[in-house]
Amino acid sequence: MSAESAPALLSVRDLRTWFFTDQGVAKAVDGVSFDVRAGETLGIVGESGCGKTVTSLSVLGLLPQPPARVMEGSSVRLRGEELIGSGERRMRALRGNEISMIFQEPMSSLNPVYKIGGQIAESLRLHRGMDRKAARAEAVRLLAEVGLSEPERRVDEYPHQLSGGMRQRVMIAMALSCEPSLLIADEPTTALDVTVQAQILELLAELRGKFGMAVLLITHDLGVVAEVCDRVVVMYAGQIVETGTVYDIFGEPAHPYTRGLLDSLPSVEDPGKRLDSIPGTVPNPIDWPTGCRFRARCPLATEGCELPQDLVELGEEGRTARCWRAPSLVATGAAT
Amino acid sequence: MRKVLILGVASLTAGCGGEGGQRTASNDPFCQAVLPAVEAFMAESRARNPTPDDPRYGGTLVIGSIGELADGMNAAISTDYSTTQHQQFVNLMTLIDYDPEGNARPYLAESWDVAPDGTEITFHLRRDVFWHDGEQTDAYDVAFTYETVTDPLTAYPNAAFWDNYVKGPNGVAVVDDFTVVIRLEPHAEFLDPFRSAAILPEHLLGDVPRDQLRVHPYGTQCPVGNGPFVFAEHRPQDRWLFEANPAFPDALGGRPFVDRYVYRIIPEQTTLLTELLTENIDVYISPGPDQAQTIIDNPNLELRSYPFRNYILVGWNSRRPQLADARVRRAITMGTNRAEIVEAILRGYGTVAHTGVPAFHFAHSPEALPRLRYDPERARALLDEAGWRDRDGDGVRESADGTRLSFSIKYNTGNQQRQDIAEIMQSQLAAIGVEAQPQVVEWATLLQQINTPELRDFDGVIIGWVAEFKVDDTDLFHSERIDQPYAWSGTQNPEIDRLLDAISITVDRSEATNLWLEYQRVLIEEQPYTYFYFPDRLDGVNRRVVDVVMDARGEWVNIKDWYLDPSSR
Amino acid sequence: MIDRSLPPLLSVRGLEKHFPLGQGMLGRAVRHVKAVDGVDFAIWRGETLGLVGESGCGKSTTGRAVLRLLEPTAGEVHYDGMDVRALDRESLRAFRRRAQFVFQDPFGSLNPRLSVGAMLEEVLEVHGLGGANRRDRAVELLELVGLRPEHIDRYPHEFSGGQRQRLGVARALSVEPEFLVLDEPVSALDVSVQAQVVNLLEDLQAELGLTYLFIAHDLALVEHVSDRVAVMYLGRIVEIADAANLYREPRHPYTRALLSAVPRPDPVGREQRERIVLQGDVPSAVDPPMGCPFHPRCPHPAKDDVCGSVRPLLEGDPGGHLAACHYQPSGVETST
Amino acid sequence: MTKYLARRLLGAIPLVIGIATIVFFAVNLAPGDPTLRFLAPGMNQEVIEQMRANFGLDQPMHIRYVKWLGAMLTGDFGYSFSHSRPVLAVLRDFVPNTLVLSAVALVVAFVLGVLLGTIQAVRQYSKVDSGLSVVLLFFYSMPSFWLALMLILTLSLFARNVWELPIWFPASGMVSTDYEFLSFGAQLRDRFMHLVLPTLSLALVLTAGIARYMRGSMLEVIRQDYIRTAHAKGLSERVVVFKHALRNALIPIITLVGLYIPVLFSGTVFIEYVFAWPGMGRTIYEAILTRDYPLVMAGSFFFAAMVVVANLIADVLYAIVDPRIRYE
Amino acid sequence: MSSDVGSLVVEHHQGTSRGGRLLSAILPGLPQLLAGRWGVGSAALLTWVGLLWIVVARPSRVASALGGAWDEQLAVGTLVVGLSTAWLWSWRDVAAAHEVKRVGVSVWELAVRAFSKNRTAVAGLLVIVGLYVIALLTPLVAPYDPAFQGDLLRERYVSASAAHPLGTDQFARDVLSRLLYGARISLLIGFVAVSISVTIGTLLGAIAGFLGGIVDGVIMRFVDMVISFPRLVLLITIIALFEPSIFLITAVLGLTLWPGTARIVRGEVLSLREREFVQAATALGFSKTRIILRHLIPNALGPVIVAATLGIGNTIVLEAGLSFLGLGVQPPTPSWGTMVADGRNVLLNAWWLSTFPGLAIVFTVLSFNLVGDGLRDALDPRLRS
Repeated sequence: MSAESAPALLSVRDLRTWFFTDQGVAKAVDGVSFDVRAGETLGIVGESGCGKTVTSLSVLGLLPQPPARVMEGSSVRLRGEELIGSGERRMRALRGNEISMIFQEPMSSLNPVYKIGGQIAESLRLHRGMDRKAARAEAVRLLAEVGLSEPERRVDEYPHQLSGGMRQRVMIAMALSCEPSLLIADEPTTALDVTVQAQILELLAELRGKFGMAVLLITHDLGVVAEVCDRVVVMYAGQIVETGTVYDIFGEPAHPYTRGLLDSLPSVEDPGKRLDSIPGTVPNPIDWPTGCRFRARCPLATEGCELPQDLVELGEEGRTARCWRAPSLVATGAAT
Repeated sequence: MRKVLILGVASLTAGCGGEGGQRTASNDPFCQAVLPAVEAFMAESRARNPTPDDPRYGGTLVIGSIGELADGMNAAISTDYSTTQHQQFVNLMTLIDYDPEGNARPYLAESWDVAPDGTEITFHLRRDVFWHDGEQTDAYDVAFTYETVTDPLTAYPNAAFWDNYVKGPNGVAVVDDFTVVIRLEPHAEFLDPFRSAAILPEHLLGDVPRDQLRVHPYGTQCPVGNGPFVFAEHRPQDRWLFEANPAFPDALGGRPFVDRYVYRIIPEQTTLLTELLTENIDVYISPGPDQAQTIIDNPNLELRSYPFRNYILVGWNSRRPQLADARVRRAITMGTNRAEIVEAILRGYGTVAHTGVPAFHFAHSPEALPRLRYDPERARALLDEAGWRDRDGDGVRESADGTRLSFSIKYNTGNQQRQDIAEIMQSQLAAIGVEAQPQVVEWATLLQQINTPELRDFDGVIIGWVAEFKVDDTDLFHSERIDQPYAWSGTQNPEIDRLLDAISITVDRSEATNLWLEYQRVLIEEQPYTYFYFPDRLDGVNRRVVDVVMDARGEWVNIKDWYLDPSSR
Repeated sequence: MIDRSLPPLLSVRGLEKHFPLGQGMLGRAVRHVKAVDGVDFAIWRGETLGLVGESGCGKSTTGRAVLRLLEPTAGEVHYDGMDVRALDRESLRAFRRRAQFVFQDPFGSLNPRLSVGAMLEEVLEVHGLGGANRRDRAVELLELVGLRPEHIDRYPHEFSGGQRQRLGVARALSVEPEFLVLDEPVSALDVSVQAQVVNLLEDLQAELGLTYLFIAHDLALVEHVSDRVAVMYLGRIVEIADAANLYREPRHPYTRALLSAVPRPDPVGREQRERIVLQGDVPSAVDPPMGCPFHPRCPHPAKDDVCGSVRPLLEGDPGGHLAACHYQPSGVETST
Repeated sequence: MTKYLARRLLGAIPLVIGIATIVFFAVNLAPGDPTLRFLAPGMNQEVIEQMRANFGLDQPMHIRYVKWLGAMLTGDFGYSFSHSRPVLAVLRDFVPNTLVLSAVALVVAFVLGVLLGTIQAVRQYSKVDSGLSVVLLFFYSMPSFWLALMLILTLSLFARNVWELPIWFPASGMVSTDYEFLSFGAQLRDRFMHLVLPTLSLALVLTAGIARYMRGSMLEVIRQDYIRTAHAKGLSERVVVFKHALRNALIPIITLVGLYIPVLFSGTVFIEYVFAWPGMGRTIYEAILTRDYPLVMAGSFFFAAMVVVANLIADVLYAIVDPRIRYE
Repeated sequence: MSSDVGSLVVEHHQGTSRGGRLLSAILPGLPQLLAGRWGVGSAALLTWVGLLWIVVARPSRVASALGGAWDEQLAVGTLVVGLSTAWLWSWRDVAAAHEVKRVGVSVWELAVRAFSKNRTAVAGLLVIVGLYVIALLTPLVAPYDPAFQGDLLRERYVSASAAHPLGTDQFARDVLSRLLYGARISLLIGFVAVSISVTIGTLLGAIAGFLGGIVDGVIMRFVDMVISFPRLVLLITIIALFEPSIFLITAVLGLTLWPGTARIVRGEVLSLREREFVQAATALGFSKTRIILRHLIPNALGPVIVAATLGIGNTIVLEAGLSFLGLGVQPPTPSWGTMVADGRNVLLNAWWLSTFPGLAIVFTVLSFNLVGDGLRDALDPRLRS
């Protein structure tokens, strides 16, 4: 893949999205930077509460403000155009058109009181200016495209008449209706059974090839990341802790957190082997620890970790880790 | 969907009641048969008697009142005051009526003769009175009405009017089409029933079984009268609409001045007052004394006040040991400042009562009677004398055997003035060592408690009477009636019995006056009731209504002579 | 260790649980959801039986029906020689001291109004356990599941998901049972926390000699914790075997598809990986297909009319690898 | 659907009979009877007995109950004592008036409530939100007769006599006395003017409740995933709120139709009384006071039946708004 | 978002010195006010100053009340308790300001915190508490005996003056005093009626919801019946036909209100029954009674409390409505409803008679509704943002 040389489609710099609540300020996303290049699949992976979903919603400006606020200095550029502060009208023109999104819960992401055809057509009429008839025909075509049988009939059905997998296909059809250049998929398969997950992942891969769009995949499932992503961003406590290609991350994890995650999974080779868990719990976003935020749970923590950590470049371009010991960890190839 | 809903409502709104206009066709077969005849006769009469060219003719008069004309124009079943007024003066006619001094004068009956022995009255009817459907009003109608109201099957509530009359087939005889004879035992005020009971059309109601009269559509759906106003429409709980009767005899004044007369039912007094003030109604029947000032203050309105026929009293149950002694009852009366109460509660619109003989009555002469004026000192002395003293120092007197001079005063729910009286009495009687506890009871329950002879579950009760022109206390105080509903007080006084008997048969007024005075003296001594006051009747009237006469006879006495100031129409 | 020569601790035969659906004219149910539709299995003392399947296959209902949290519609449940379905109120209470349940949802399974201490002490009080020092016993239980004594006065909402799941375990253990039904005990938890709880469960099993029925949809996890594994599909067990056998040589086409659909956290060679993607969705349990319930989606090349008409029995080697398929790969003897 | 509705109607019969039975015994066990209304001096016991017989009250209560129930089931509600007419005729006079009043009030209350509730939800915790809350609650907290009197004094009396405004509303009745002589347009206007104060008094009280539910419902809906989906499509706030959120938020509100009908009917007792509106609420109140048993019972029956019908309407609306619901 | 929020909330009080204690000893609440805690501060200060004023301004009344009727003694008791509570609370609050307690925070406490952020609701609560306190203190506070009639000829319908701050009525009685005594009746009726209905409704609703089946069917059909009938008509029917005593009115109001509560509780219980902690209780062998009383009802109580708060307001309004129809509390006992209803005929010339009790009703009911709304928001996490 020639991903490296292509200019960034989406460029996020120092994104900070904070929530101002009664209890205090939750710094859900606290200085996140990454690029999505045209045509690639970038995975953002992390546990719940790490800020991955807030990141994706911030890109589209979909967070309710207040309590959320995208802090000054944050920057989100689409093909060089700054989106933060570009105004609601401009964002509306982009949403569902240039950038579209699918969500975790296919059960609840479709409006239960409208027919699915109408819901797909809505985007087409808004962004493509199609009339009712043309939009409907296009909706039928899109439903066929995402592999729904009998699209002519399905188009007049309500969401509750479809299974979870079918609904996620409808969501995908809706997201693709205006042929976006970027698709943000927020845990698109988490709520689905494995066999259906396999179907959806296959469909996404197929459509991505066909439409040539970039995909920003947000998930907590390391297996899914390993299956479909080109590059990976690992998040922890509102920050990126590691970036790299999917092979780097899984083959040679540089950050102790990434390693811990991988070690928590039951081993395929030795199913009976005792799991290595990460002790403790994710800290509270209102009160992140100072210094390395993973320090309290890190088996390798020593003196020096109480200092704030920056992302450290590790060799190739785009390979970074937020750990001052990462270079030496990678160098020794210490995979515990 | 939403559009349909709103349209549906709109059409409902527009649809109902849209019938408007003329006599509402009730779908009852009786009404279906009768109303076209009325329509035809009225059209014919209008053509025959065109409205005179006089600016006083025309316009719609609106009267507002809190109550429905209960039971409508069927004179044989109703007792309601406003209703009977409409029967007497609006839609129907009585044989005679009273002049302002209370003397009988001809109305439907042109003249009458009384047999020398006082056992027969012969009425000669007018020959120019027609029922509104064109039938002439004749002696058969009178006979029918008399038979109906005296028939027990009818259960006419005022059947007692006819106590001294002969009932059954011998009671009445039709001499010719316009002459009818009524037989009776000689007694005082024997003409009064013919003033109060309106004549009903025999040709329409003659076939109706008497016990079914109450549910007959005649009363509220299509009354056919012979009076100055023709029934046009009745919307229950909303309004009655009457129109001027073009066929009303010229000798009696001809057709009324107003074209239409609307009686509106508005149960809430504040609303009524607002409607009077905003000139949506012309007359507000009987506003409360507290509303009087507002009416006086409005230059367009006039407050009419005049002595009336009702009085308020506190009846004492002399069967109770605390109240058995007349001295105690007199003391209670003297311990109550009735003059102050009249001033305070009625704002001066009323007079203190000493007996139940009202101002319009020929025997009314309070100055000739001893009066129990407010005098707490004498009241205390009287109680002491009767053996009621405060023996334990709690402020309430006891008898020698320890009975406390404590009793309840009951009154019915929803009556502000009675509630006021009870509360003031409680406060004033406490000052003479008498404990009176106001107790409010729902109206029907209260009536049951006091009227049921076996029960008589009360000590004192505040109640009001509307007296007829013929005043008769027999039911209240005669010891023969002790087992009848109205013997509340349980009075058994041979002197009273004797006087009541004498009064009831004394026809001569000057002779009767003496008996009345004697009776009242005994009554004041006995004090079965503490008579409170005769409230004045109040009415709010818009000044655009001219020539209004209102007095003890009622509001509607000369409604046919009212006219609306032409400039206001 | 596990001694299969003894009679099993729990044996289940022909278990059915049907839920009424809607109401007919006279208030009688016309149709039923056949959530569990004839399930047989046995668990021996000290072992862990894993029960896997996709959502709606009836695995949770099975777990509940076994402990009579739901009254079974039909079938037999024998626990240590007792007929569980015949227990009266008193003996049922006694049974519940021996067999306990751990729930999936760490948020819904704890009474939000009771503090941890109150919750545990109540159980002890009801069963007359812990003597005068119930609070001490409660503290002990907390320590047993890896929580600290000072947690005793806290309320459920003050705990993280993993901690709450520990509380659920502590509550189940408070009556000192010998058998636990674990219903998706870790599926709501993050990966790293999952590993903690799984380790705890394994430690407790070793320490207290517990027997587990482990219900989950995560195949890798089930492989990790189970001695034997049963796979359910549409209210029936389609395959049951030793964990190692089942994962190495799945015999039922559904098991095979399921295993191949699991994304693996290893990107190396992902393009070459062969994956069986099933078509369509799981049919409705109201009206399950005739014959083999899996036949409408079955990719087996030999699928034929028999599959659509004859219900295959659970059969296989006497050694314990049983599958309900007319076309099992190795020539196996038919066991009645 | 039809079958479902038929079943619901059948199921409602015991409910309606039950209510009428409770009322029957409450009314009949109470002291006093309808003849007491005819208090007149000298009215003796015989007249009262005859009157009772004329009313059909001379039989023991249980026999009257059985007779009444039997007659009612055949559609015969008997004669009203106080109106001296068949009860059905009385109902025919009053029921439409009450229905007009309550239907208009219901529509006004719902339109206002839904609108204001939506505004409050969309602007949660803003000044508009809390301001509307307090204002609506203010009306909600008023005894309705008091509100009615205040409206009469301000919008009728003071508006005409004191402030001399060009528009003031009549304080009572359904139409003016000269209604028959008005043109059709003027008649419509006249009816409208007479409707304003009564419906406002009835509706303002309900509006607060509806707005409150609507706010809650809307708040829940706008947190739903499909609202986020709608935003993600690039739809404007207005479209998202009024197309995607409103219809979903209305679903739970529909239940209120059924719940508010009894409340509304309770309100009509006061409102019809104050505004002299010839309707059922006032009639049944007066019937209770005069112990007009047949009318009280029939009125209760009517109220109960209307509630049943309203609930059925709510069910039908439910099915229309929410495609997930199919009655079988 | 945060899994551990509850335990992190820590009381941040301004640490105070000896000066604070001294201040608190003289004027409880002032130190808190100075620290910017206007709510608790003003409440304590108002209580202190207000109650002290009674003692200073009406020493003889207080003294005679000590040996007076039970309601007078209750008033003195309230006075003493109120004074000491305000003083002690402030003292301890100041003294304990620097201590930070760190124990579990229950869901109730969380709700209290959420509630206390809602200013209008807190204001409503203060009004209600104030009303109940005043109602208890009435014998000490009211300028006149509510039944005392002045000079009927000169002091009737007197508008506001120094002697009668809210004027007099048709018997020259003091409207303010009657308003104060009326508060007792109205608040009592509301409170007792709602207590009756909440108790019955909660129990029956919980039983119906948890047991289901025939029990549920019977209870809920009855509930349907009562709920689908206009309540007022039922009330009128019963009250009009029997004697309208306070007891009857309260009982009938209470006995017709419970079906709503029962329905709410049943709904809650039905959803709670599916919650796993209830299944866990079954799995642990708990008896049905225990599950209902200890696990279901406490969790279903949130909406019940809301309904009860709103119900008190409703009941007060309804009692006023009954008074309007002449079926409310009967004179001379003053209830607000009776006062409004009685005064309405003189609205045009003695507006104060009906207006002040009317406003009292509106503001009281408004307060109850604000509190109810606040509680709803505080107890229902779905409505929080």
